[in-house]
Amino acid sequence: MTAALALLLGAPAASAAILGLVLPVRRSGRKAAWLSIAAVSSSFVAALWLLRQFIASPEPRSWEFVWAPFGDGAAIRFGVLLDGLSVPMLVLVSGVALAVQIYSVSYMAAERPTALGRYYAYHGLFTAAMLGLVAAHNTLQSYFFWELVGLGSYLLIGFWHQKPEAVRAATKAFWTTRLGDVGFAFGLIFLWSGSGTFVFEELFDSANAGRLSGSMLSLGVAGLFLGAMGKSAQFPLHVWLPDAMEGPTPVSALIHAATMVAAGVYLMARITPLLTLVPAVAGIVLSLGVLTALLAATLALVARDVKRILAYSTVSQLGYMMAAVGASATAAGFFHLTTHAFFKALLFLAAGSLIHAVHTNDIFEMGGLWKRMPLTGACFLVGSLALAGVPPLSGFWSKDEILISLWEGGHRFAFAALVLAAGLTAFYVFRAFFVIFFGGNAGSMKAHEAPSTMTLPMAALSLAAIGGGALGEPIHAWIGASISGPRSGAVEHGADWVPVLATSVGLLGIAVAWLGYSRRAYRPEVWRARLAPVVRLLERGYYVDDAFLAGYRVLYLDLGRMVGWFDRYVIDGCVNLATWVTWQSAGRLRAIQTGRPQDALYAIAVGFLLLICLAWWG
Amino acid sequence: MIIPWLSIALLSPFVGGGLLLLVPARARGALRAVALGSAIPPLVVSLVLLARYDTVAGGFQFVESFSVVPSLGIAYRLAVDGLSLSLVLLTAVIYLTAITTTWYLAEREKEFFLFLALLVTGVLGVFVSLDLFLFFLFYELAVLPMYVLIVVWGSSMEVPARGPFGWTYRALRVGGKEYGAMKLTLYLLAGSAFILVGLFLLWVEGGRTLGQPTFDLVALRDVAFPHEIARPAFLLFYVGFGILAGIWPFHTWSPDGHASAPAAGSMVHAGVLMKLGAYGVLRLGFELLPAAAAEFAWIVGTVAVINIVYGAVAAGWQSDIKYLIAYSSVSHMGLVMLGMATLTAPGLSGSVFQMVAHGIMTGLFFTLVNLVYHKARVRDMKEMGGFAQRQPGMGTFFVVAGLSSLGLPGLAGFVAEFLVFLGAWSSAHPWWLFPAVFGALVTAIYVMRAVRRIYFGPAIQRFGEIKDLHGMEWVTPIVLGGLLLLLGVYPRLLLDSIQGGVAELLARYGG
Amino acid sequence: MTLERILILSIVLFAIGLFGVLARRHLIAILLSLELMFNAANLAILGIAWHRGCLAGALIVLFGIAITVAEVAIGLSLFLLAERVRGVVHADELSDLRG
Amino acid sequence: MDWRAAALEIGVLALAIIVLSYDLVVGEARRSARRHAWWIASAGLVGLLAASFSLPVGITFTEAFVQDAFSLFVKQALLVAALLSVLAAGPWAEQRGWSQRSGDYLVLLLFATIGGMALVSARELLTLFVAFELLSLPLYVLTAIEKDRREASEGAIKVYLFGSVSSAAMLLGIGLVYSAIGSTFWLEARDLSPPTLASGVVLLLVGFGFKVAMFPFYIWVPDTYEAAPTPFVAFLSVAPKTAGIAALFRLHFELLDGRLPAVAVWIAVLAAATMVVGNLLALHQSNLKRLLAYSGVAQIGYVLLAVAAGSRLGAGMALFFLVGYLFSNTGAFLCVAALEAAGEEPTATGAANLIRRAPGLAAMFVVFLLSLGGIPFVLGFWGKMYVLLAAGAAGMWGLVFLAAALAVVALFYYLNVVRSIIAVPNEGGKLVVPRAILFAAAFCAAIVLAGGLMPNWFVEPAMRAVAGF
Amino acid sequence: MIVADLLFFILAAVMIAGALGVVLSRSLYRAAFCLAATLVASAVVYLALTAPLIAAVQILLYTGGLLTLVVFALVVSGSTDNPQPWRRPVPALVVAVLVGVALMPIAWQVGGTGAGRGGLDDGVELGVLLFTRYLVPFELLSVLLLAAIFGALTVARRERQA
Repeated sequence: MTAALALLLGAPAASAAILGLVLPVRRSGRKAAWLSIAAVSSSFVAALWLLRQFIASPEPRSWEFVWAPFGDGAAIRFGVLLDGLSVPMLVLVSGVALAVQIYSVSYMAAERPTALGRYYAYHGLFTAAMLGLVAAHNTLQSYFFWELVGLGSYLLIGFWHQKPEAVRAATKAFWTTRLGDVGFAFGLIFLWSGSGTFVFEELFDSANAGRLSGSMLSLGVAGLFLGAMGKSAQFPLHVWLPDAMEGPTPVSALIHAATMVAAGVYLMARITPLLTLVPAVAGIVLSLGVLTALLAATLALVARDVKRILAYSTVSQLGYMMAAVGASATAAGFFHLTTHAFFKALLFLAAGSLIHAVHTNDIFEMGGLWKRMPLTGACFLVGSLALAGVPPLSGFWSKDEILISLWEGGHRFAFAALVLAAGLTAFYVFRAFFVIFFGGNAGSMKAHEAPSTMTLPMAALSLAAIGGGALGEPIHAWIGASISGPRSGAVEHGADWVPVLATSVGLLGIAVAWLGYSRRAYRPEVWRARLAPVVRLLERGYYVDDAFLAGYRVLYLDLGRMVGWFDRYVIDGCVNLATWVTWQSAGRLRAIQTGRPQDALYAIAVGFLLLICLAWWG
Repeated sequence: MIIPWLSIALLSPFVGGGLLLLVPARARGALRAVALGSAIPPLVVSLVLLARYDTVAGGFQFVESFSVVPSLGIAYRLAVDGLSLSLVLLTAVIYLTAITTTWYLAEREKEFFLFLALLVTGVLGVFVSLDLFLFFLFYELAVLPMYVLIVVWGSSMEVPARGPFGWTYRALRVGGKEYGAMKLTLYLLAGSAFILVGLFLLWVEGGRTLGQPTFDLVALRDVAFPHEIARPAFLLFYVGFGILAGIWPFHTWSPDGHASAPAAGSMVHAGVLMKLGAYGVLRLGFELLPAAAAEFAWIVGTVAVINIVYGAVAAGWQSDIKYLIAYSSVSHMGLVMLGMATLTAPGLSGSVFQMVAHGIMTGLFFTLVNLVYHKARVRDMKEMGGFAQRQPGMGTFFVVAGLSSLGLPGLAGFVAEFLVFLGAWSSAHPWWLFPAVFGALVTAIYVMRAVRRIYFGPAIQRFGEIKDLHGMEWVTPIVLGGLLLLLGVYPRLLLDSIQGGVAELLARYGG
Repeated sequence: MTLERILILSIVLFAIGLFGVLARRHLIAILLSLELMFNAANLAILGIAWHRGCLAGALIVLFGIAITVAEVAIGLSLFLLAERVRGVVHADELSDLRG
Repeated sequence: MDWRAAALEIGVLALAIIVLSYDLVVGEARRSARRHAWWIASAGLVGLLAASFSLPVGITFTEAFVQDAFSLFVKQALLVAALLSVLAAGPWAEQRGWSQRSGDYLVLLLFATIGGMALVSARELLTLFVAFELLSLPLYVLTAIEKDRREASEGAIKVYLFGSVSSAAMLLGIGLVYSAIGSTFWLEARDLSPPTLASGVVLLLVGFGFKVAMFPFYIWVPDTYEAAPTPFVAFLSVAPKTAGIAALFRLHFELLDGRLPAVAVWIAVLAAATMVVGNLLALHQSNLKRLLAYSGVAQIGYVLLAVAAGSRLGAGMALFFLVGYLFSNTGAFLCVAALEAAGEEPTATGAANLIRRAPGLAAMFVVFLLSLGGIPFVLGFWGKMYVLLAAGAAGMWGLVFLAAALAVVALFYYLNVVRSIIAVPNEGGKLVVPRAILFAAAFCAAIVLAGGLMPNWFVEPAMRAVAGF
Repeated sequence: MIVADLLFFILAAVMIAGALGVVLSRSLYRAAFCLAATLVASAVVYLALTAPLIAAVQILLYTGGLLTLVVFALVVSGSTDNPQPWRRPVPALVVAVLVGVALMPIAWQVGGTGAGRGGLDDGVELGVLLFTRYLVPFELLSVLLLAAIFGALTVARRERQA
C-alpha cells in the first residue's frame, strides 16, 4: 500500500524533478513528454489500485511523520490521509492529468523541444502538488501543496512568457489566489491556536469535544473558505480565471476546469465536520456559491471567446459545488465536482482542438465546423449536454442532486437562483455550440480534424462525461464512510419534481439558443443592442476587475509610492540632514582656528574662565 | 584528541587572507584557488558540527577557551549551540558562494578576496564567540571591510534631490558609492556605540555581582541583572544590533549600501551580516536579559511588523532592482525580529530559521541581480524585459529566490515565515499576525511584478545577446537555490538543532 | 602691606599683562607683556612665602625668574627668526596656517 | 637617596652631551660624520630602553623625585617616542638640507625627553614646573628647526606664545597650590585650603591643558604640527601628551587624593568638549598633518575620560591607551613623513593610490589609521575600549556614549583617507621612501598589530604600573 | 606701619603705571623701560618682603638681563615704528578684566590681612635647600637653562650654507 502511495505521489514529482534539473532530458522534447506521461500513468494506475483497496475495506487510513519541529516536542507533522474523499479525488486528478498530458503531445507539437520539456516539467510539478494536496492529512500540508498548485498554475498560464498578456494573466492569477491564500493561512493558524493541531482528524475531534469552538472556529473556517474562494474562483475572487485562459488550452482543461479550481471545493468538503458546526459560515459559503453560480452564468452570456465562455461556466459550476458544500450536501457537491471535471475537461479539450485547427478563440470567427471536425463536434456536444444537465448525461445527475439538496435543506431562494442559472448555462453553452458548428461564418475552411493523441483523450473523457452519473451512488457511499456529517449520506428523493424542472429549464435554454443562433428565429444582435447597458455591465464583468485594479493602484502603487518617497526623502532625509548639519557645523567651527597667534591666546583666557566657573558652580 | 573545530573554521578565512598576500597579484588562478580553499574548511566544519552536535544534550558545545586579558575577564572562548550552528553553516555557504560568484572578477582580485575573507572572519567570529568582548571585537571587524569593498568594487547611481531635505542630497552626493559605503559603515558603527555601552553596563554589573569582572556569556547568564541595568542595556542592544538588522527607522543604510555594493559584498552583508544584528539582539538581549526582553518585547515586535509592512510596501516603489532587493531584506528582517519578539517556541525557531532562509535567499538574489547588471549594464527594471528568453537559467533561479521570499511552500522561506506567523498569533500580541501576513501578501505582489518586468514579456533588442550563466557562475545559484529547496522540503536539517537552543532560551523565561 | 593687597596688586598686574598679550601687535611688546604676567605671578608667590615665612616660596620665585629669562631668550630668538625669514614683526601677520 | 631613580634622566643627559660633543668636535670637521650622530643617539636610546627594564622601582632620588613602576612605564614610552623620532629625522634632515643642525635637533629632543621623564617622576611642585618647562622650551625651538621655511617661525611662535602664557598661568597656579597645601612637596600637604587649592588646580590645568592639547588649549596644535618637520611632529604629538596625562594622574592620586572631587567633573566637561571639537574640526581637513593633529586632540578627549574616571582602573587603561596612541599616532606621522620624503604633498590627494605606489607604506598607514579609529585587531581598538570601559565603570555612561558616537564621526575622516589610499586613482609612479622612516613605521606597525592580537602584553604592565596608586 | 603702607601704595602705583606703560606705549623702547620700572619696583617690594636675595636677582638677572636682551633684539631688528600698536583692544580688555575679576577671589581666599612672618632673607638656608631637598629641580633648571641657551643659539645663529 505504501509502495502504491509512494508511486502515486512520487512519480509525477520525480518526473518533474528530472525534467526540471536534468537538462538533456528536458531538451529532448517529445521523449520528455512521454517520460512524464509514463509517470502520470503509473500514478493513475496506483490511484486506481488504491481505490480498489479502499472499496475492499472502506475505512480511512493515514501515515504521518514529523516535518518541522519547533521546540518542546511541538512539531508540524506531514502525512497522508486516504479516505472516501481523497481516494476518488486522487483517481480523478491523475486520470484527467493523464488525459491532458497525452492530449498535449500533439497540441504542443509546435513548441521547441526545450519548451516542451519545460511544459511537461510544469505539468509534473502541478500534478504532484495536486496529488499532495488531495492526500494531505492536515491543514498545513494542504496549504503547502495548495500554494504549490498555485505555482504550477502560474507557471503554466505564463508558459508563453514572451506574450505579455499571458504573463499578465499568470501574475494576476497568482496574486488573486494569493489573496485568498492569506485567508487560508489565517484560517489554519486560527484553528491551530484553538486546538493546537493541524491534523484534520484531530481538529474534528477537538471541535466535537468543544475544545475548538467559538470565534476561533468560525474565523478559522471562514479563513479556509477565503482560501477556497481564491482557488475555486468564487465571486469576487473569480477574476483571474477567465484571464487564465491565456495559457495553453490543455492547461485550462486540467487546471482551470478539472482539478485546481476544484481544490477549494475539495477543501471545504474536507472540513465539512467543522463547517456544520458553524452555520453562519456555512450560510456564507452557500450564498457566495449561489451568487457566483448566477453571476458567472450571466457573464458567460456575452463572452465571445470560447475559452472565456468555458471559464465563466467553470466559475458558475464551481458556485454550484460550493453551494452544495455550504448546504452540507458534501457528497452532492463532490459528485458534481467529479462529473464537472469530466465534462469540462472534455469541453476544454474540444475547444483546444478547435483552436488548434482554426487558430482563433473567437466563436464568431468560427462557423460551420460540424462537417469538418465531426469528432470534435460530437465531443463538444456531449460536453455541452452534460453541462446543460440533459439526462442521462453525468451533469444531469450531479446538478440534480445539488438542487434537490438545496430544496430539501430549505434554501428556497438559492434553489431558485440555481435553477435560473441552469437555464442560463444551457443557453450560453449552446450559443457557443451553435455558433461554432453551425454558424454562418465560414472563414475557417482549412480546418480539419485533430490527430489521434488529441481525439483519444477526448473520446475517453466523453465516455466519462456520459457515464459519470453512475458514480453517484459509490461516491455517496465512500463519503458517507469517511465524513461524518448530518446530511452527507444518500439524498432521499423526496422531491421528484426537481429533476423534471431542471431538465425542462435546461432544454428551454437550449431551445432559445437554437432559435437564436441556429434558426435565426430572432436576432440576438438586436437584443444585444437593446440591452446595451446591461451587456456593457456584463462585458466589464460587473466592474469587479476595475475595482481590483483601483485597489491595486491605490493600496499598492500609490501607497508604495508614498512610503517609498517618505523613506527616501523624509526618513533618509533626516539622516542626511543630520549628516549635513554635522558637516556644516564642523565647517563653521573651523572659523575659530583663525591662525592668528593671539586669537589662540584668547582660548587660554576663555578656558581659564570656563574652568573657574566650573570651580565656582561645578 | 580534541579538534579545535571552531578555530579551524574561524581562522581559515583569516589564514586564507594571509596567504593571499603572499600570492602575486598576477597569478589570478592561484588567487582564486586560495580564496576558494579558505572557504572549504568552514563549510566542512559546519557540516561536521551539524552532524556531531548533540541535540539531546543541547547547550554550548565544542567549547574552546583560553584567557586573553584575565584581569578584565576577557577570553578567547568559542562555542556553538543550536542557534548559532545554523548561522555558522549559513556563513560558510555564503562565503563559498560569494567567491564563486566573483570568480570572473577582473579587477584587483587579490584585494577583493582579502577583504572578503576579513569580512567573513568577523562574521564567523561573532557567531562562535562565547565571550562578549570577543563578540564585539569580531562584530566591529565585520563591519569595516565592506567599506572598502564598496568604494573599490561598487557601483554608483543617481538619486534625484527632492523632498524637504533635498538640498542636502546634492551636497552629500547621495547615491554615489562613496556615499553608500560611508553611510553603511558609519551607521553600523554608530550602532556599535550603543552595543558598547550596553556591553560595559553588563560587565560592570556582572563584575559586581560575580565578584570578578567577566565577559563570559555563560557566566553572565547566571547574573540576575537588576532592572535599572537590564532595561537600558536591553534597549541599547536592541537599537545597536537592530541598526545592523535593519530595524525601522534605522534601516536606510541598507538600500543605499547594498545597492552600491558588489555582488559578493551584498551577499555576505545582506545575507549574513544583517543576521548578525538579529543574532546579537537574540543572544545579548533576549538571552542575557530575559526580564527586560519580556518587558520590551512589544516594542521589538511592533517595530518588526512596521519593518515587514513598510519594507514590503516601499519595495513596491523601487525601480532599481538592487534597491528592491534591499527593501525586501528590510521587510524580511522584520520577520526575524518579529519571531524573537513573540517569545514563543515557533516564533523563535522561525526567527532563526528565517535568518538562514533569508540569508540564502538574499544571497541568491544579489548574485543574480549583480549578474544581470554585469551582463546587461542595467539596474532599472523599467528598462528591462524578456530576459528569460536569453537567460533562462538566471530567470529560473530568480523565480526560485522570489518564491522563497514570498513564502512559497517547498522553499525555505515558507517554513520560517509560517513558524513566525504561528508564533505571532500565539504571542502576547496576536495582532502582529495581521500586518505580518499583509507584508507577505505585498511581497508576493512586488516579487512577481519584478519577475514579470525583468524576465518576461517580449525580448528587448537593445540588450542583444545577453548571456546566461556560464562556468563557475552556475555554482552559486545552484548551491543556494538547492539549499532553499532542501531546507524547504526538509527543514529538520536545521530545526532539530535550532529547537533545542530555542527551548533552552525559553526556559529562561520560565518555560 | 598685607598679603591681600599684594595679591590684589599682583592680579591687577597679571590682568594688565594679559591685556597686553592679547592686544599688542608687535611680538616684542607681547613678550614684554608676558613678562608682566610672570612678574605678577612671582610677586604673588613671594607674597605668600612672606606671609607664611616659608623659604620654599622664595625658591619658586627664584626658579621662576630663571625660567622666565630662558623663555624670553627663546622668544627673542624666534622673533629674530621670523623677522629675518619673513620680515614679520607683528604677531597677527603670522597667519598663513589656519583652519 | 638612590641615584638609580634618576638613572634614565642621567643617561639621556649623558647621551645628549655625548651627541653634542661629537657634533661639535667631529661633526664640524667631517660632514658625513653628522650622520653618525643619529646612529649614536639611536643606539644610546635603544641601550637606555633596554637598561630601563632592569631598573628597580619604588625608589626615590630625593623626596622630590620618585621612580615607581608608573613613572618607569611612561619613561619607557617616552624613550620609544624619542627613538622613533630620531630614527626618522635623520634621513629627513638630510633631505631637507638641515643636516648641519642634526646635533641641535638631537640634543634638544633629548633635553625634551628628560623634561618629560622628570615630569612623571616629580613629586614636588617646583620639580614639576621645571620639568614642565623643560618639556616645552626645546619643542619651541625644534618646531623651527627648518629655519628657512616660512612656516617654521610661524608655527614656533604660535606654540611659544601659547606655551608661555599658559606657563605664566601655571606658575601662578603652582604658587596657589603651594599656598593651599603649605609645601611644595605634595606628599607633605598640610593645613589645606580647598578654595585656594581649587583655584590653583584650575591654573595648573591651564598649563596641562596646553601640554596635552585639551580643549580649549589645543588651538596651537594644528598650525604647529603643520609647520614642524614631520618626524618631529611624531614626537611632539605623543611625548608631551603622554607625560602630561601621566603627570595628571600622579597629581590626581598623590596631590588631590580625593581632596577636590569636583575636578572629575571639570575634566569630564573638558573631555567631552575636546572629543567633540577635535573630531568635528578634523572632518574638513585635507592636509594629513592637520587631520592627524585634530584627531590627536580627539584622542586626548578619550583618554581624559579615564582621567575623569580617576580610578586606578582608569589610570591603567589610560596608560594602555597612551601606548596604543603612541605607536599608532607616531606611526601615522611617520607614514606622512615617508610620503613627504618621497616628494608628495602631505594631503589626501598626495596619498591617493598609495596602495599601488608604495604598498607596504600604504598597508601600514591604513593600519595606523584604523588603530586610531579604534578598529578591532589593532592596538587602538583595545585602547579605546578600555578607556571607555574605565569611564563606564566610573558611571560616566553619557560620556561613554558620546565618545562611542564621536568615534563614528572620527571614522568618517579616517576612512576617507583610507579610501584615498586604496581607491582613488593617482598618476604618479612608485614612491621611493627612505628606509629608516619605513623601518620606524614598520616597528610601530608590528607593535600595533601584535598588541592588537595580544593586548595583554601591554594591559598587564599598565595595570601593574598603576598598582602603586 | 603707615610708612610701610604708604611705601607700598607708591610702589604699587609705580608698578601699575609701569605695566600700563608697557601695554599702552607706542614706542617699544618706552615700553621696555616701563617694564624695567615695574620690575624694579617689584624688586623693592621683594626687599620689603624680607627677600633681599630675590630682589637682587630680580634687578640683576631679570631686569638687567631681560632688558639687555630685548633692547638688543630691537636694535637688531630695527623695527620700532608702530603705526598700529594694538589689535582689537576692546575684547582684549573685556577678557583681561574678566580674568582679573575671576582671579580676584583668590586674594581673599588666601587671606592674610596681618603682617607676614617674613624670614626669607636666610641665604644660607636657601643654599642648603637648593642642594638638599630641591636638588632635583635645581639640576633640572640647569639643564633647562642649557637647553634654552642652546635652543636660542640654534634658532638665532646664522650658519654657513651646507
